[in-house]
Amino acid sequence: MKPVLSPQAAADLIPDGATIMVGGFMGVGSPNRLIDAIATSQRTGLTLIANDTAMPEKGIGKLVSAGCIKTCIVSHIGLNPETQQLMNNGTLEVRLVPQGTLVEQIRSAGVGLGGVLTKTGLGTEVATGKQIVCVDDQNYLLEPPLRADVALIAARQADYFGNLEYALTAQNFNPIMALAADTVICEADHIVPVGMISPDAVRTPGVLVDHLLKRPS
Amino acid sequence: MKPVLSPQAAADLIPDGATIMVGGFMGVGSPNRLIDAIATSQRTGLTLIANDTAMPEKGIGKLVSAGCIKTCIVSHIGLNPETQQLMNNGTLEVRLVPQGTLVEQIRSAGVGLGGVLTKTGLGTEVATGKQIVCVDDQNYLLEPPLRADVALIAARQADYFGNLEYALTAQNFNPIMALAADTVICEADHIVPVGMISPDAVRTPGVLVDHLLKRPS
Amino acid sequence: MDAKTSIAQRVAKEVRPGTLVNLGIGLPSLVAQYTGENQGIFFQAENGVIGLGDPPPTGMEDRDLTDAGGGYITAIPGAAAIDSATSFGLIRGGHIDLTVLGGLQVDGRGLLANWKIPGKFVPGMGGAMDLVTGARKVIVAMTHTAKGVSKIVPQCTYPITSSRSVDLIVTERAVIQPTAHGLVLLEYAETTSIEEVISMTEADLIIPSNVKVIER
Amino acid sequence: MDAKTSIAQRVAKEVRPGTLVNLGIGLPSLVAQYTGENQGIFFQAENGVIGLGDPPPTGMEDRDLTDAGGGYITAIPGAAAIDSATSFGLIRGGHIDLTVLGGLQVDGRGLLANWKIPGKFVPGMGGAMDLVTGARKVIVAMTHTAKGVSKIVPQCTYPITSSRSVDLIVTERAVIQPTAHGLVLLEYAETTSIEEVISMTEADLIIPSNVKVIER
Repeated sequence: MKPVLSPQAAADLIPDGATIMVGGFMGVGSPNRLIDAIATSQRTGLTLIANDTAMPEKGIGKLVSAGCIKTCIVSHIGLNPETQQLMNNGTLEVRLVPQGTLVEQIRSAGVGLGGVLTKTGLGTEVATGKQIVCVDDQNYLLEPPLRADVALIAARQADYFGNLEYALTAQNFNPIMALAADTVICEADHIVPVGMISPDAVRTPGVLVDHLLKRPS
Repeated sequence: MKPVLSPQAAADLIPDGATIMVGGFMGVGSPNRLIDAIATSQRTGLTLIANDTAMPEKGIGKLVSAGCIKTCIVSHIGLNPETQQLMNNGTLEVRLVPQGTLVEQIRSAGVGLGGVLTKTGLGTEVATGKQIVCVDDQNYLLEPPLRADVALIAARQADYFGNLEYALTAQNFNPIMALAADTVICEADHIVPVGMISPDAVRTPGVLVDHLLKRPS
Repeated sequence: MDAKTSIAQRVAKEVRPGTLVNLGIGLPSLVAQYTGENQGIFFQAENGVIGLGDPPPTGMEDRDLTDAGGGYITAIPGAAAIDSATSFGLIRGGHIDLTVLGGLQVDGRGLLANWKIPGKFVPGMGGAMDLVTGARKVIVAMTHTAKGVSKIVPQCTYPITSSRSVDLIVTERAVIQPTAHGLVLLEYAETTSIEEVISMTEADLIIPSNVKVIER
Repeated sequence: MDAKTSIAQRVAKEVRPGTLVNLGIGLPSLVAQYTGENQGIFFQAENGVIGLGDPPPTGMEDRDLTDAGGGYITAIPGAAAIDSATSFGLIRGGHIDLTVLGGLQVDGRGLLANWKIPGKFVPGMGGAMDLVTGARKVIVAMTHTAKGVSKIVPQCTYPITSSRSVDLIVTERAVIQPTAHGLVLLEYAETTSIEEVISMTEADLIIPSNVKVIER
């Protein structure tokens, strides 16, 4: 059985300056109550690893709006003018990574690999200063693993052991991030007793999940 | 809709000397009717990529018994004395690969990566003659991608578009092999009309599957 | 007909039956409306679904079923939901038959720039770098000019998206194919002329003898 | 009590509540019988299940639910079925708290050999190389000798499984901990003596003052 935390207690697990991963894609499939608690707690100096910064005041965008983020490692900020603005005035460091590379960097950390060998980014600005590795006469860009202190993920349904099921496009980065953080906190829409999720339906094994978020009363 | 083939018609897609991947783990989750058809067709000179060679006259073991295999790239042959014997008398070349490396080599080919950076095998016989890559001051063994001409996989249930569901430990290498071959043939226990499998239950998207095996009449 | 519609209609003719297609957000996403039904075409949204359907009826939107732009979608029978690692595995692994993307610039070598205008607007590459590098065929669907300035240039001044050349450029005025010898004009719109296309294109164009009028 | 049972009983005491444990095929798989129930221990079979249960009742075996040795198993409530990439992702990624493996030899540096006897028998490494390299804690469970010859040797003569040293060696006669200074004898069986353990062990042993009798 995994501890079931209040949003505030979960936010308290994240110190200022921590590196966090947050699931979601343009606000879909993000752990919104966890995000609200972190924003309300006024955390500062966080490094954010996520697909995008969503929109202002939506999903991960709230962490940007609340000034929690010092550095973000993301693939897209085009729908969040606030992120653009903070980047331009030097308040927020933005490291842009191709989306497929980003998710594999997270996976490689989570599954104990030394990084990603990809053709994506070769010959572009993204390759600047990076190691090139030749395999079978083909060049690949080497991108290192990416880990976090805490991963904040969202799921459609959990059991109390932490086994997770996702729904449709709310899946996105969530199952991959569950592999790659020291502490994994999951906010699920539903929590059911252990045994209620078929072993074949589990997308994230409960052994990866440290804490569940308490459901709203 | 994907073509539904007889076992013989499926076997005919595999020329002598081809490289094949076959799903299964010690005989569990292997496409047994496809294997029978290949063995009966007396294919020769095949390169086999699989987790193991199962047991004599069981699953993949039948391909060894029938003399179809020239080279096998596997992680384990301990339960098949025939494989041992053919290896010892020089009839069968056996390349042993750590299981986690093998599945990642297949995945890396399937998802367009340049290979696998792993600590597994470092400092052992497995590392002989291979490239070492240093990432963040850690050494990793570089293992290249592994592709096949044809992947022969098994599933619990398919729809006629080729979307696949697996069951319990019959899953093993099957979904990974579906990514990494020019032609993918799936033998499913059940084939249901398109739309009968929930999008969230699909483990192998149908776009990866080229042919389904006709059900026994 | 507006420029976007005419571009989308022409691109739709490039979509082959039984293929897996990724459409970028914005203009490219319109292409799906003009491909015939029942051709076994599966559209991928890189945020995690294979088999996009029509937009949902009002009031029947699902917050957990969206496209890569965050817009509500539906899915067709036979659709599959996948995570981002699988989604980009399909993209990088050569499993996508065709991608249609927007562009800021395409140059004489067929190189695309579509993720950054230095000092002005930096949306980020999202999935574009993986798509251009990994898809079997890449079509750029964009207006021929931006504020009167040609988007087809001798050499990109914005950072490129991939070192892989795109396969086709479709604008409201022309269909252009990048080749080893340069950009070849294949077709021009009936509302314009070859001469006008040449004058509105900053990059050099090769004009073969059999240039056709665009059929939509 | 036979050697295998006594080894399995002693190893079981190393299994902590609430952990994820991988047991190798053969002798190590017996360990599960001696860990207490309701301790939240999850056993992984690397062929694709987390949460192994008791053997199935006769006639209720499922051909699609087996352990890594191909034997029929059941699964407990809360079990998860995973593919081989995920399974070894957990193993290599440090998510397995403990693995218990058999051994052909362990040497004075704590290096294990368990996949190949050159020229004689070559079973292959299966998942062993990943497990020894990736699990947080590695215990070797094996008989002290094979045909009267010590399996604990100064330096492995068979090919090693990993360059990572194992954390503990449990035999029917002794519990031995590899350290930077050498192999330390922690415990010996009540049916034997420290002197006998030393004489049956080809590698040098460090004998601290507080060596204990094995509790089972």
